[in-house]
Amino acid sequence: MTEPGLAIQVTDLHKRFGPLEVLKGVSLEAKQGDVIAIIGGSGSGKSTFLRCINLLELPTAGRVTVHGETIEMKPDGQGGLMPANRKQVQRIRSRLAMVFQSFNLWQHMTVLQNVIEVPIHVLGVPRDQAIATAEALLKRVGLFEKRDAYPAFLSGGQQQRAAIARALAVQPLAMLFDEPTSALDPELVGEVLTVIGDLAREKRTMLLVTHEMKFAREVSNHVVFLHNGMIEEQGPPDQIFGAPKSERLKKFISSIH
Amino acid sequence: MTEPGLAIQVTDLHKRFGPLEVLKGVSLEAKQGDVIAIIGGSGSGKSTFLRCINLLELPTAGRVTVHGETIEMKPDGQGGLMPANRKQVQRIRSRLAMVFQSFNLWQHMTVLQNVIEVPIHVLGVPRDQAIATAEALLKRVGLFEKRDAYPAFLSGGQQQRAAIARALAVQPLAMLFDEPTSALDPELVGEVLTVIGDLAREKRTMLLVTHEMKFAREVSNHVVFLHNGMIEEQGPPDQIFGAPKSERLKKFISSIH
Amino acid sequence: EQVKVGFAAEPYPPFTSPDANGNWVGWEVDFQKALCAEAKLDCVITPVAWDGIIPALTSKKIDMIIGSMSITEERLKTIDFSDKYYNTPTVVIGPKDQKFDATPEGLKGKIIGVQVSTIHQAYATKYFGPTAAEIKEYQTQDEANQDLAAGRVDAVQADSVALDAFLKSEAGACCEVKGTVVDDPSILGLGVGVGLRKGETELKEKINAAIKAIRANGTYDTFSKKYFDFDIYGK
Amino acid sequence: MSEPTTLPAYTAPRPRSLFEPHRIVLMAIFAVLVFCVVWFMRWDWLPNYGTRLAYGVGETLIMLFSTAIVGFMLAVPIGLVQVTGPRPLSWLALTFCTIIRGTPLLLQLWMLYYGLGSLFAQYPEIRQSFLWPYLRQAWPYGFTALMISFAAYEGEVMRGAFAGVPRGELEAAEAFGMSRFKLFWRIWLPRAIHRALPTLNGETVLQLKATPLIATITVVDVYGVISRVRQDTFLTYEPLLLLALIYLCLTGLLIWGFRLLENRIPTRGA
Amino acid sequence: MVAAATQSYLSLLALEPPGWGGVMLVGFIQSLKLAFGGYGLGLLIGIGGACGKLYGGPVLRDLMEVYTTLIRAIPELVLMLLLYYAGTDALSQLLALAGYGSVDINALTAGIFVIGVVQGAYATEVFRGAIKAVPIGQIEAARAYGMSSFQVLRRVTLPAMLPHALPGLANLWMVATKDTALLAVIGFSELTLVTRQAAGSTKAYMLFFLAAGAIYLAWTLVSSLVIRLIEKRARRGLTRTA
Ligand SMILES: Nc1ncnc2c1ncn2[C@@H]1O[C@H](COP(=O)(O)OP(=O)(O)OP(=O)(O)O)[C@@H](O)[C@H]1O
Ligand SMILES: Nc1ncnc2c1ncn2[C@@H]1O[C@H](COP(=O)(O)OP(=O)(O)OP(=O)(O)O)[C@@H](O)[C@H]1O
Ligand SMILES: [Mg+2]
Ligand SMILES: [Mg+2]
Repeated sequence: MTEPGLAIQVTDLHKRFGPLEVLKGVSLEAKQGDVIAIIGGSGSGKSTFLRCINLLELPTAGRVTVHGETIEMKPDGQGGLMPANRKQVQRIRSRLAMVFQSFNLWQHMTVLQNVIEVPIHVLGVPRDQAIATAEALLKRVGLFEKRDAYPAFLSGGQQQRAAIARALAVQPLAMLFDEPTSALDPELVGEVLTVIGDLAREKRTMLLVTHEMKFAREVSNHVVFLHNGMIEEQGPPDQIFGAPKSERLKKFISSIH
Repeated sequence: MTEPGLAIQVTDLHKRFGPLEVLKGVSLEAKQGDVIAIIGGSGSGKSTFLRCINLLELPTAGRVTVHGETIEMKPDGQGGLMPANRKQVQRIRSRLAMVFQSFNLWQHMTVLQNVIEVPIHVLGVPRDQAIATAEALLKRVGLFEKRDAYPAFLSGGQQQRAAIARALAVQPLAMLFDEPTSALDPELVGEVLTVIGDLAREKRTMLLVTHEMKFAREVSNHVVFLHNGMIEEQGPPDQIFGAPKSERLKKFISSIH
Repeated sequence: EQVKVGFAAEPYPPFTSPDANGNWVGWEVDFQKALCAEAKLDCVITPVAWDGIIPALTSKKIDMIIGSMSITEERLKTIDFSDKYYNTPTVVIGPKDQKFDATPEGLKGKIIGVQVSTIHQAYATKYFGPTAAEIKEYQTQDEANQDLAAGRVDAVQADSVALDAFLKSEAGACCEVKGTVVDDPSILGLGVGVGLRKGETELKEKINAAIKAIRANGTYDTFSKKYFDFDIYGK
Repeated sequence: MSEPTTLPAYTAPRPRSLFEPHRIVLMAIFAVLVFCVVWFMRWDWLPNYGTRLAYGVGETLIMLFSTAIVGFMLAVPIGLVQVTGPRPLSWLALTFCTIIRGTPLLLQLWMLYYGLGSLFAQYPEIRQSFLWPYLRQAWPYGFTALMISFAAYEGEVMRGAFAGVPRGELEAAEAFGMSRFKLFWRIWLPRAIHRALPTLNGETVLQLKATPLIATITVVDVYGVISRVRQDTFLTYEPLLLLALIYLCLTGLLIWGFRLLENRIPTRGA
Repeated sequence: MVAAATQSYLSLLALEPPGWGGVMLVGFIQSLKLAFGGYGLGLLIGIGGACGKLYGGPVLRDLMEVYTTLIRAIPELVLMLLLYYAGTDALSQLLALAGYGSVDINALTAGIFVIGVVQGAYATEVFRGAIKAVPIGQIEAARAYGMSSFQVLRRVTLPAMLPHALPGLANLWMVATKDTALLAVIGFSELTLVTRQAAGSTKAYMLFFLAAGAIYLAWTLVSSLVIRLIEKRARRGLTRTA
C-alpha cells in the first residue's frame, strides 16, 4: 500500500443465469482510495456485479484482479468458470469486506462476537488484539454499549452499523456495499450515511451500490451507470449527475428527482 | 316487516374490560332500511359496540332490542350481565349477520358450503333451497365461478364478498359490518364498496363501522361519531361531514382529509 | 480366548434364573462353570433372548448355548450340538380343579401354553394342535406358567424339572402334573446338549471331553445334588 | 425509475427425474441386490405361510385401525378439555398425557397384560363373570394399551389443533347463532382435524410401527407370524426382510391414503 | 397385619439383595448408557446425513433419501432385530476388513449402534429442516469473509441452525429413552427386561412394572426440564420476544 495502486480491477465480466445474461462485459478499475458509486435501474445487474467480485456468484467469463492478484479461474465444464484455487479465493475474500443490504449479521453471536469472528477464525489475529480492535471500531460507529447484544435486539440502523464494523474489522483492501440503506427508514438512512461518509473521507476504497443519488454524488469520486448489464456511462459525479450524455441516463436521473 | 319499525334498538350500553370502561352509555336506534355509519378514532369502541349488539361481547349494562324483541339478560354475579336465555340469543344472532373485518370464512369449507352452512344447520332450510339461494347470492356478488373454491385460494376481495354472501344468506334483519375494507388494497376496496352500496340501495338495515369517510357519506343515511366510548355527535351525513359541531369531530374530520 | 456362553435372559428355575444381586444362579449355571473349568475355557455369561438365541449363535454374538436346549433333528440342520448333558421327561400340567390327562383326547378343547421355539411347541403343535382349542406361544416359560396361574391357559407343556420348580412355588399351588406325554424322540430329541456353531469341531470335542470328565470325576453329581434328588442325566 | 426490463424469466432447474443417469445406475445396483436376495437366500418356506401371513397382516390392520379410531375418539375430548377446561378435567387430561407419553409402550403393555391381567385372575368374582372369556385373552390388553397410547399422543395433537383454530372463525359461527354443540360439530372439530391431518398421518404411521409389540403378549399379528417362521426355519434374515418389506408397503399405503384425505381440502402453500 | 404385608411387599424394591432395587438401578443405568450412546451416535449420523442431503452429490443424496425413508417406515422393533443380527454382523466384518482384526461387538455397543442408526434417520430430517431455516444471507456473509466450507459449517451454519433444531432434537431424546425398552425383546438387560425378570422371579408384577414406570416418568420429566433450560439458552439471540 505504498503508492495508490489498483485495488480492484475487473475486466470484461460476463454473467448469465440460465438463459438470462445479466452482465454483458463490464470492466471497472478502482484505485486505492477510490469511492465508486454504482447506480442503475432495478434488475440492471448491480448486485450481481458486486457479488461477482468476491465470487459469491461465479462469473461466466472475465477476470477479477484484487490488489494485483488475479483470481485464478478454470472452466467448470458447463460453459462457466470456477475458481481454480480455493485457498486463494478465501484469502482474497477475507480482504474484500462486503456489507449486505440485509446486513446478514450472524444471529447466534453478539455484536462483538460478530466483529471478532473473522479476524480470529479466518485471519488468525490473537483474541485480545481482535477484541481491542473491535471495541475501537464499535466505539467509532457508536455501538460500544450494544456490544453484548444479539442482532435481533438491534434496530435496523444499529444492525447496519454493526455490519460495517464487522467489515472494517478485517481491515479490508476494499469494501463492497450493496444498497446499504434501502431497507431502512429515512432516519436510519441518515445514520448509516454518516458512517459511510466518514469512511469516504478516510480514503477507503469503496464500491457502493446505491439508490441514494444525493449521497452518491456527495461521497463518490466516480460514478458508474449500469444498464442492461453494461456500463452505459461513467465519470465523475458532477458530470454524471450534472451533464448526463446518454439518453438512458438522462431518463434515469430525471426519474429519480 | 309491514311498516318500517325499529330493527335495532340499543339503550344505554355500557361495557368495561377490567378497569377500562370502553363504552360509557351508548344508545342507538336503527329503523328498517337505515344505513348507519359508525365512525371514530382507533380505540374509541366501535368494534366493541358492534360486538355487543350480537353479544360476542357481553355488555356490562344496557339493553339491546332486535326487531322488537329485547335480549333477556341477567346479572352474572360479577357486576356484569349474561344472557338469560341461550336459545333466544341464538335465534337473534341468526338474524343479525356480522361481516368481520378479517372475513373469518370457515377454511375447511368451500365458498358454497360457507354460504349454505347457517341456513341449513341453524335455520333449518332444506338443502336444495339453501343451495339455490346461495348460488343466486354468489352470482350477485360475482363469485359464482368460485363457489367450489376454498377460501385460502381466494383474493382478499373475493373472500370479503364471500363473507357478505354468507351474511346475506341468512336473510338478516340487519347486517353488522366491522371495517369491511381496512385490510384490503385500494382496488379491492372499490370492489367491496360496490357490493355494500348495492345493498344500501336495496334498503337493507346496516350498521357499518368504517374508516372510509367518503363512502360513509355516500351510502349512509345516519352517521354516528363515537369518541371515548360515548356518542359525541350524530346526524345525517351531510351535517356530520359538512357542518360538524363538536370540536372533536371537527378535528377528526380534518385529520381524515 | 473368551468364549461367550449364551442362555435365555429369563427366569427358568431351577436351571437359570436371576437373583436379586443381579447374578445368574441355577443348576445350569453351575454346570457351565464346572464345564468351562474342566475344558479350561474362559467363559463369560451372555444372556440373550430365547427366540433369538440361534441367530445370536450363528451371527457370533455368542459362541455356545447352554440353555436347556434339546438336541433335535430340526435344530441340527442349523447348528451343532455336543453330547447331551441332561435329559428329563416332558410333562403337561394343569389346574387342580380340572381333570384331564396328557393325551390328545384329554387336552381336547383346551388352551395349551408352550414356550416358543422349543421342542414342546413342536410337539404340542403336532400332537395336540388338531384337537386343542389353541396352542399359545410364549416368549418365556415363565410367562406361560404365569398365564396358567392366571387362568388364561388351561394347560402348560414343558420340561418336567422346570415345571416341578414352578409347581412347588407359591404361584404354582393352583396346579398339578397331569401326566407325561408319549415320547417322540424325533421331536422331543435326545436330551439337552450344548449348542455350537457348525464346523467348530475342536470346541465340540473339548466340550464333549469335559462333559465326560465331570461326569466321571463326580463334579456333576456334586452340584446336581444341590438341586435334585434324582439323576438328571437321565438314561 | 427505469423502464421495466423485460427479460425471459429465469427457469428453475428441472425437477430431478427418476431417470437421471446416476439413478439408473443406483436402480440397477438395487435390482442386482434384490436379485441376490431372492436368488441366494432361502425362500422355500414362503408358500407354507401364505395364508398365515395374510391372516397376520389382517390382524395388524385390524389392531391399527380399531385402536386408532377408538383412540382418536378419546383424544378429541382429551384435547378439548385442555383448551376449554374445566380446570380439574384439563388437569386430569394433562396428567394422563404426560404419564402415557413419558413411559415406554412396551412397559405399559406388559403392565396391563402380566400385571393387571394376573390381578384379575386373583378375584373369583371376575373369573366367574361373563367378561372372563374376554379378559383371559390377550388381544383386549393389546388393544387397550395401543388405544390408550394413541389417545395420549393424539390428545396432545388435538389440543394444539383446537387451540390453533382461528378465534375469528369460531366467533363467526357464534355470530350466526350456532349453538355450542353445533359450533363444535360443524366448525371447531372439522377445522381442527383438518389442521391436524398431516400430523395425524405421521402419528398413524407411528401407531402402525407400534403394533408389533403386541406380539410379545401372544397376539399373533404379522410380526408374530414372522417370529413363528423364524422359530420354525431358524432363518434369521429372510423372514425379517420380508417383514420389513410388508411394513414398508403398509406404511406407503397409509401415507397414500392420508394424502387422498388431505387433498380433499386443499391448503395453500402446503 | 396388612401394613406388615404391604411392607414386605414394598421391601422387594429395597436396594439391598433380598430386594431387587439394586438390580433395577443397574438396568436403569444400562438404559441410560444406551439412550445417551444411541442419541449421540444419532446426532453424528444426523449432522452427516443432513450435510449429505443438502450439499452432497446426487448419488449421496439419493442414498441418504433411501436410508431415511426406509428407517422411518419400518417398525423400530423390526429394525432392531435386523440391525442387531445383520447390522452388527456387517459392522464387525467391515471392521475386520479394515484391519482391526475380529472385533468383538458387545451387547451394549450393538444396542447403541442399533438405536443410533434409527435415531440418525430422524435426526437427519431434523437437522436438514433446521439448516434450511438458516437465512442464506448468514452463510453468504461467512463465505464473503473468506471462511472455508468447513469453517462456514462449523462456525455459522451449525450454531445458527441449533435453535431451529432443538424442539425436534428434544423430541428425539424422548424417543431414544423409550426406544431403549425395545431392546428388552432382544434380551438386552436394560430397565424393562430387568423389570420383567424381577417381576417374574417374585411374581410381584404390578409392583415392579409400576416402579419401572415411575423411573421412566421421572427420567422424562427431568429431561424435559433440562431441555427447557437448554432451549431458553439457545434461543437467546433468536427473537426479541423470547
Ligand atoms: N440467482 C439468480 N438466478 C437467476 N436469476 C437471477 C439470480 N440473481 C439475480 N438474477 C437476475 O439477474 C438480474 C439482475 O439482478 P441484480 O440483483 O443484479 O439486479 P440489481 O441491479 O441489483 O437490482 P436491484 O436494484 O433491484 O437490487 C435480475 O433480472 C434478476 O432476476
Ligand atoms: N377483549 C378485550 N380485553 C381488553 N380490552 C379490550 C378488549 N377488546 C377491546 N379492548 C379495548 O377496548 C378499546 C376499544 O376497542 P375497539 O376494538 O372497540 O376499538 P375500535 O374503535 O374498534 O378501534 P379500531 O378502529 O382501532 O378498530 C381499546 O382500548 C381496546 O384496547
Ligand atoms: Mg440489488
Ligand atoms: Mg375495530
